[in-house]
Amino acid sequence: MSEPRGLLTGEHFLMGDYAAAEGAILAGCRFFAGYPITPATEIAERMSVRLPQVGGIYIQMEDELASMNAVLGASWAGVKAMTATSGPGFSLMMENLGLGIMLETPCVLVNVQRGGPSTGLPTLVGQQDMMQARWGSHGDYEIIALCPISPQELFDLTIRAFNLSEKYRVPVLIMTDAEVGHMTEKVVIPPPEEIEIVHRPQVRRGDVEPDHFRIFRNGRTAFGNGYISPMTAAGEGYRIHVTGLTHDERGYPVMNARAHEWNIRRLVNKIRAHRDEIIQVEGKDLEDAEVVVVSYGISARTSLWPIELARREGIRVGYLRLITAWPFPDEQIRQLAKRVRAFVVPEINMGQMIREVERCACGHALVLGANRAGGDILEPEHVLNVIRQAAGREVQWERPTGAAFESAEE
Amino acid sequence: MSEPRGLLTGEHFLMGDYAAAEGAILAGCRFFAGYPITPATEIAERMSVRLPQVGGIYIQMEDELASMNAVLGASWAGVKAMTATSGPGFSLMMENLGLGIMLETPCVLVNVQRGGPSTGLPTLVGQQDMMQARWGSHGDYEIIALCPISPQELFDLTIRAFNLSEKYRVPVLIMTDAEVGHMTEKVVIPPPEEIEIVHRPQVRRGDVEPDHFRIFRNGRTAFGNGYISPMTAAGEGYRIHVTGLTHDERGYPVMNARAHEWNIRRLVNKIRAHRDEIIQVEGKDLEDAEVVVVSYGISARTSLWPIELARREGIRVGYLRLITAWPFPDEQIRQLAKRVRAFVVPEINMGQMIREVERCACGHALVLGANRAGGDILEPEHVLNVIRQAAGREVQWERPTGAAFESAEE
Amino acid sequence: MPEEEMHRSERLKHLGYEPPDESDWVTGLHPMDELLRGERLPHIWCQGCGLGTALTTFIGALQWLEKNRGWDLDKVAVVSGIGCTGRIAGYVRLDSFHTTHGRAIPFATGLKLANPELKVVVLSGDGDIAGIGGNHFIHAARRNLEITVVCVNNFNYGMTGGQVGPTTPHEARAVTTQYGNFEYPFNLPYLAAASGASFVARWTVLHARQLEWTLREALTHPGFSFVEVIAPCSTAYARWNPEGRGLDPEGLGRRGLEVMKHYQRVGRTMHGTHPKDAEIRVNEKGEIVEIIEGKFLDDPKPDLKAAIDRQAALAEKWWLAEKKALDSRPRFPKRTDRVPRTEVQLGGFGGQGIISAGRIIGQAAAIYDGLEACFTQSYGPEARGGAAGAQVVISSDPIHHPHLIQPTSMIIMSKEAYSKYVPTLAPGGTLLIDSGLVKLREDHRQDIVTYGLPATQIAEELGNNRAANTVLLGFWTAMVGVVRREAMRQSVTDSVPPKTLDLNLKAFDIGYEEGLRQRAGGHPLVGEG
Amino acid sequence: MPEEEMHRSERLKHLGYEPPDESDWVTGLHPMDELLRGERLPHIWCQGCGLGTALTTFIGALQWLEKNRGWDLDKVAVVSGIGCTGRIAGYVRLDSFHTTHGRAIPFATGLKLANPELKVVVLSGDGDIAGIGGNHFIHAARRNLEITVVCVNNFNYGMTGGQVGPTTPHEARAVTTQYGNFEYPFNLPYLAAASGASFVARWTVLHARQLEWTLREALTHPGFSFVEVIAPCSTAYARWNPEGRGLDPEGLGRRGLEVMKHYQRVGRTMHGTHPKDAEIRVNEKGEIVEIIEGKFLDDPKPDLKAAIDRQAALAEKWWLAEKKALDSRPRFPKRTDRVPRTEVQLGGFGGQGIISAGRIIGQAAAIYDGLEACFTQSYGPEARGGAAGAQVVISSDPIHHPHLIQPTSMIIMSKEAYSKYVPTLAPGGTLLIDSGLVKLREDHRQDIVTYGLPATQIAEELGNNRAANTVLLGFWTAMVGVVRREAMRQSVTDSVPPKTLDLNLKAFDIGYEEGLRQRAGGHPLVGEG
Repeated sequence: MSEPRGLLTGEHFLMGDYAAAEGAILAGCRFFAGYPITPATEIAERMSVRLPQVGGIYIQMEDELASMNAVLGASWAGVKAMTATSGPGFSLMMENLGLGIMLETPCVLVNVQRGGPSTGLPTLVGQQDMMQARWGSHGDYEIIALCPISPQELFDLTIRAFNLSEKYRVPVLIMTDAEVGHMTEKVVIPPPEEIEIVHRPQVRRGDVEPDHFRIFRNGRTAFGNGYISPMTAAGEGYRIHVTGLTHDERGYPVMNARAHEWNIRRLVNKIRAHRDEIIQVEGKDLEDAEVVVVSYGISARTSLWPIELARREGIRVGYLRLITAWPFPDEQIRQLAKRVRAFVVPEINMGQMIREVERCACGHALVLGANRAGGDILEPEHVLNVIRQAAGREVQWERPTGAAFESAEE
Repeated sequence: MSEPRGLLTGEHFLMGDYAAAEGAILAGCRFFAGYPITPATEIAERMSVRLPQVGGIYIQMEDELASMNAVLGASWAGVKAMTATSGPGFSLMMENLGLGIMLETPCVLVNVQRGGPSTGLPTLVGQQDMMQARWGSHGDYEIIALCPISPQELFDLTIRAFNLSEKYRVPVLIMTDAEVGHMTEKVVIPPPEEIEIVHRPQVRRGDVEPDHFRIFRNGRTAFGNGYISPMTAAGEGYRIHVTGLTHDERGYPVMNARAHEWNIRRLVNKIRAHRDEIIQVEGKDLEDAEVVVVSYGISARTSLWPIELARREGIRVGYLRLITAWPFPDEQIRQLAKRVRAFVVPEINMGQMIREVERCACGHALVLGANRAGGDILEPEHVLNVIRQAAGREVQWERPTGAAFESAEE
Repeated sequence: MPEEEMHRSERLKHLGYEPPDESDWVTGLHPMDELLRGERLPHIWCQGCGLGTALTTFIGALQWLEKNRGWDLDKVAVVSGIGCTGRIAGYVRLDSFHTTHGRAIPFATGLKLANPELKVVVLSGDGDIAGIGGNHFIHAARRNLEITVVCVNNFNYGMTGGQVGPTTPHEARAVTTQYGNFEYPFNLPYLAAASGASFVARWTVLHARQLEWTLREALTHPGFSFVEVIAPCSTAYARWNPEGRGLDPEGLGRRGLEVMKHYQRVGRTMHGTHPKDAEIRVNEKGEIVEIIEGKFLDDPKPDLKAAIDRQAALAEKWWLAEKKALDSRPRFPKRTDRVPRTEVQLGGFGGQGIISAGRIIGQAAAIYDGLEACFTQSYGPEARGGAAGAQVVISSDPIHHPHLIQPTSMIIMSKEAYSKYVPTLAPGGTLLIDSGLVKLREDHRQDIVTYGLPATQIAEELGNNRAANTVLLGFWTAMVGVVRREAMRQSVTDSVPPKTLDLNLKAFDIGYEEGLRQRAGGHPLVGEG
Repeated sequence: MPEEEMHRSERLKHLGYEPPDESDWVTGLHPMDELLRGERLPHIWCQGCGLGTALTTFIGALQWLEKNRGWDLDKVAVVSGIGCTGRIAGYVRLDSFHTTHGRAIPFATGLKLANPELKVVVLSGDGDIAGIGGNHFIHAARRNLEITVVCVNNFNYGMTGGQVGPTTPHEARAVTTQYGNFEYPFNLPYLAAASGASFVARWTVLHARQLEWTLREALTHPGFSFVEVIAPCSTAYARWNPEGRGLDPEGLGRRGLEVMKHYQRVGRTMHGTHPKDAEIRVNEKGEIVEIIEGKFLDDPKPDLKAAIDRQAALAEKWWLAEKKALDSRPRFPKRTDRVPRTEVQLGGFGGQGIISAGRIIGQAAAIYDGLEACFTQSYGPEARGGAAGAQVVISSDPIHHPHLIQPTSMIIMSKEAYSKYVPTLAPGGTLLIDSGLVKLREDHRQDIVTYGLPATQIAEELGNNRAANTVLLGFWTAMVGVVRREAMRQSVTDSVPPKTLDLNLKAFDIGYEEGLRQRAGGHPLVGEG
């Protein structure tokens, strides 16, 4: 059943974090730099055992700043690379996520979200870093973020994350959570030949006259297309230079507004121009829906039950799951908003992605959140009652406010 | 003209960064921890000379992580404290900005924005960290961010930032930029008796029976009110405990969803419940406006000229300046949206605060951005033409795209 | 006092090292065009800055290695951080990476580990490497990965205008310490050595030739090598301090030269001095009065990558064992019956194998019975050895809600778990207890069916009390009937250490038979059987 | 080999220190209720963990200091980071701060500097202090601020389940180094000493009494003190490694005890050993075979706060000088004329005082002429000594747009600035050049008015060529007439070093008179006068 190169083809009962590690290995990841943090540590642990089995390198760095940079370094050596963390480490990675974006470096970063801010609830679930995923590093950029709902999807989307990352030369985020990361379910690992694996367009020694090579380029070239430039690796003889400073096609620093416009528009447009290829949503029963539940990750999964209950009550409920949270599917929401009565957005946070739904709904549809601050998944009754409210039905349940809590000892 | 305690009462021709330092000193700041970074370094330089003159402490830390933490430590010693940085350092401060929020620690953080992402354009202007200011640290929270348009306002708003910070027990951000920070203009420093200075509600030795004291509390108490608890300092005899973990009223860790709900709702509601007190906007000619320019910081200032030009063309243009970018003035925009044709949002970024305007406009008014990636302020013609477009007039100017730029050497 | 040259390694001769003639110092060599990005020149450095010399000695060392040691310079990568020195990456015609402030070393670590063929050199300044990047510096030295770190120390943050830095002498002036530096500086060679660096040296740029020789050595050192290069900052640092103060403030070149003369006066070469004694001494005004220079440490020890490579064989062995186990897994005929959502709670204390038992149920259902199964653990603030809980949801349909709503069966192995979980069991549900460990309360629920067996005692009798959970798994399998016996047995087989397999299967079977017996007998401890 | 006790300081006796009797070791003292948060107990630590001892020795030391040295424990603050040790902050009844991972030390730095009355102690683990927090650790040691850092080293990241850490021995096992640790560990006392710590010690928790004595010393040490405490991690580290492997995996207490016995076998007290030799030696399996313990360094040097306090007098002197200058500023009668938006460009190279001249114009307009004035500088990628540019906008109305749109006058002092800026001058605008430095091009613009004077030469003749900018300021004042002469003279007075004031005023007046003359004469170099 297993595969000679160290791949675990077959069916396995795997923890979500482990599934992410196996997805990475199948996607060709051969470098992992990490730092212990609950609830993402199991990804590192799995990688520390598995990577040496497939000829890869696991290194535990001194902190998350270093992990993120080691991943960028490994990627510039031509090796697919990943790191994994949770909230506090995610914040520490923000500075150098920006470097990865500026150097257009393929790599994958998994955030197994827990309750925040600060140290918060290390072992318990949250979906509170969704806006940070989009806006957490200084400066302007676009990012890709994927939201799995199960260990199987953590496996599948980790492969997709590497593929998108390699294709668009951009760090890709997997925004999972403590619930999915620590859950164990069946994961089917297909034979490698059945999986599409994308490798970055890579210029190798001798491919191009070194003087003619440009590490950043706008427009179609023999190796890249659109806004995405072909890449090369250290040691291939191109004597490249790259910098976190605003730069030109050769990667040389150019300190003016014109160069900045060129840089930033390219970084932004290479994602925006390929929205249709990148954005992935799962829709169900949208045709005749009066209310659409828009959600992602564990909250999308748990909303399926209240949706079922609401349908039994005769409410026509549709389901739109954001597999990619970023880029946000503006157009899909805009179109739906014109024909539905309301959106319900369940999230384990105080209302993050709901702001995007509000923005895109343009006032055409009511937008209601089903929120809790974190520490546990949403209760079905809670979501059901917001659906009822959205449909104009009577609400039969009091939403939690936390106001009653005064002290742990009371 | 000057003041005996080391205050510079009077009129001065001051660089914006220096004005921030003087504002801090007048507000009672007696601790600054920083790290060199263009274009914020001058704040540190000024503080390093001035603080020892007023009995304060300047310390240059090993990095921005340390600066942010030293500021929190100083604040818990009962001293008003500040740091200042720019994009890359701001990213590094995000982890411990979260700690400051969780421990409800008064302090002020100045971000003199430059072009990003990554190292970007160290010496040149950007307004690209506006969304990061709101969402840059992991977990859920609310924040206060102020946007000055001149050295005088950097002075004034630094004082206001300290006041808000002390009142609401929350880190307050000053989101200025390289243009305002490095500009030199007249700054009037009033005599201290003319300035309102707020000190945190502070429980001192003997005020309360230590066993009855609660460092975090919901609801009205003798020292705080609403969601804001009175504070104390180390050494006052209360033997307090505070933690970045989810906690109870005494500050003790409590690892469950109920405690998290209580914590996060308090952190969020203490700002949301006081929106009207905190939010500050400057409105002009809004009554009969067909188009309203919504902007902040240097872009608000520079938009006054194109607004004047547009009025000369007969367009009725109003002006709404966000002095507080966060909390965002949802209600003001919602009300305006119902009666204006369009909003124009000039920003030196690829469109950040415009998303909030879009969200609040609810489809009632057209929302158009005037954007450039950074490195220079917006050209008056650019903004003028977007105003024309918003008013349904003919546009006479081509907006820059950066697409033409291929290489610095071409 | 250690003698000069006392610590020289044998590689010196191999590297073409000749004893330096102190009278023959040069401040810079010719630019070497093929290793410079001509299109980027002129550089941004001030007149009188020491960085030109640092750059040319580095290039000289590389060219020497290319010519005399056959190095392929396509395989040399330079990584730098932010600051004046950091700009070197933009001038050398090598693969070069200008990263973020302080982060050159971890970037270099990733580059080198991912492609050990590369020779990776970090070139950066004192603020970058020892200030913001200090943690990466000490950890890289500790790991002893074969990279070379060259730190050009000009005693301040030059690019931002001359702020105090981690190497600014005590009492020296900088723009942020105009009253005098109240901090003490690092001695970088000492710090590097204490962190684990196996090659440590220092030169001022005055000794360009010796610096180049040392760089040749450092670059070929099999481990982490560190070279501190002391260089004048003619614009910022020299402006404030005795070495350059009072000179024509516009004559930057002149100031730089004066600082070089100062180096000539205060420099003292002492090869082999322990780094702790390799001081930069200052007087009470912060003026440098002695700089110890030389190669202080050259002590090869196995580099990180060599240590990593040693693991390959063990990893291969583990993989083969894993593969063999996987390949030997049987397949079972498909189930055709439909299983409704079934929730199982397991509870006990750490070490009883509660988590493991939950996982075994889930794996049996998911892998061998073709059902959906979702297994989760309870985490709490408890330390290890405290309470342990496991939950399994089993169903033929997709499991939307992964948590238990109301469990229908339960395996309980401790008093605490009994108190915590039993109230949540569905009316009519099945409670299985280790009757040797758990006593029923007087007001025990009558609306559930309770069975017990002394699992721990049975396991002890079999020879290992850790098999108690397996006894209860067998008991549960027979009693609840959701997962097939052969699926459970196989899942147990997959999960226990091979040498305890027979014992565990026996334990399972005993539990199973006991389950069948009690169920058939219909005599629960409490409730209707 | 240094002799035991050789390095003991005189404070030993004062602190009630008695030579330890090795046979009389204890693993823990009684809990001291008044210093524990009873409501928070039981603690979260595992059986067999060394943290209980670390906590009680710390409390013991504090109680001794309270009783014997009159310490007010209200003034003791504990700061910790994240991890098992980090939880100590939650158990001590002192002001206690449980911060973020690795950041306890900078938090403590802020606390102590802002209130020097406090005694601030950092208690945290090896991963927290030497892993993620390593940079803060070495910098705090370097600064020698009087805080005490106690690092409980259990050789791994315990709270997250036993990952490899910065102190894990080479070849030891951890959950992320199951094939053996390929990294080398830090020797923390050596690292602390190399960074600048003035008090360095290490004890295992086996030597609880010695540890308590050492903590008394560390807490009263006038500077940065560091104590490493070696403690068993019975759950995670001991599980994988020879010290605890093979023991009943559930007998955590037993495992902890075995590790303590191991400490007894391998511990070796060597006071005064240089930290570089204070090794923790391991064999090829990663098993610890020797732990050097004792107080290694106790070498008081002035603490950071003392150094800061020395500055107060100098700061006061500077402030008084500043105040005097400010108080002596004259007030000028209000202007009543209206000035339209006026844009001035200044250009030259670094060192000519271009920036300073621009600032002087702005200050004159804003402070002494009551106008709005906005002054900005041009930054570019140039190094110092390169191009310099300054812009001033002056107006009676608010200045919305701070950049120049089209300057109406210009002061140009270099060829490069001439080429760069002159094309942007408004038609009819006034160009003033240093005619000794700038030659007009053959195709010089005819639509502007160009005046020149050899300012640098004039300044040289006055005795200081740096006053050339002042000459041109006088020239511009007369020529352009936007800012009043007395306002400019006062602004010059405010801006130049007092000893060059007379010279600068003279330079200004020469320029001014020359401006009046040339303007009256109506003989520009080029254009219509």
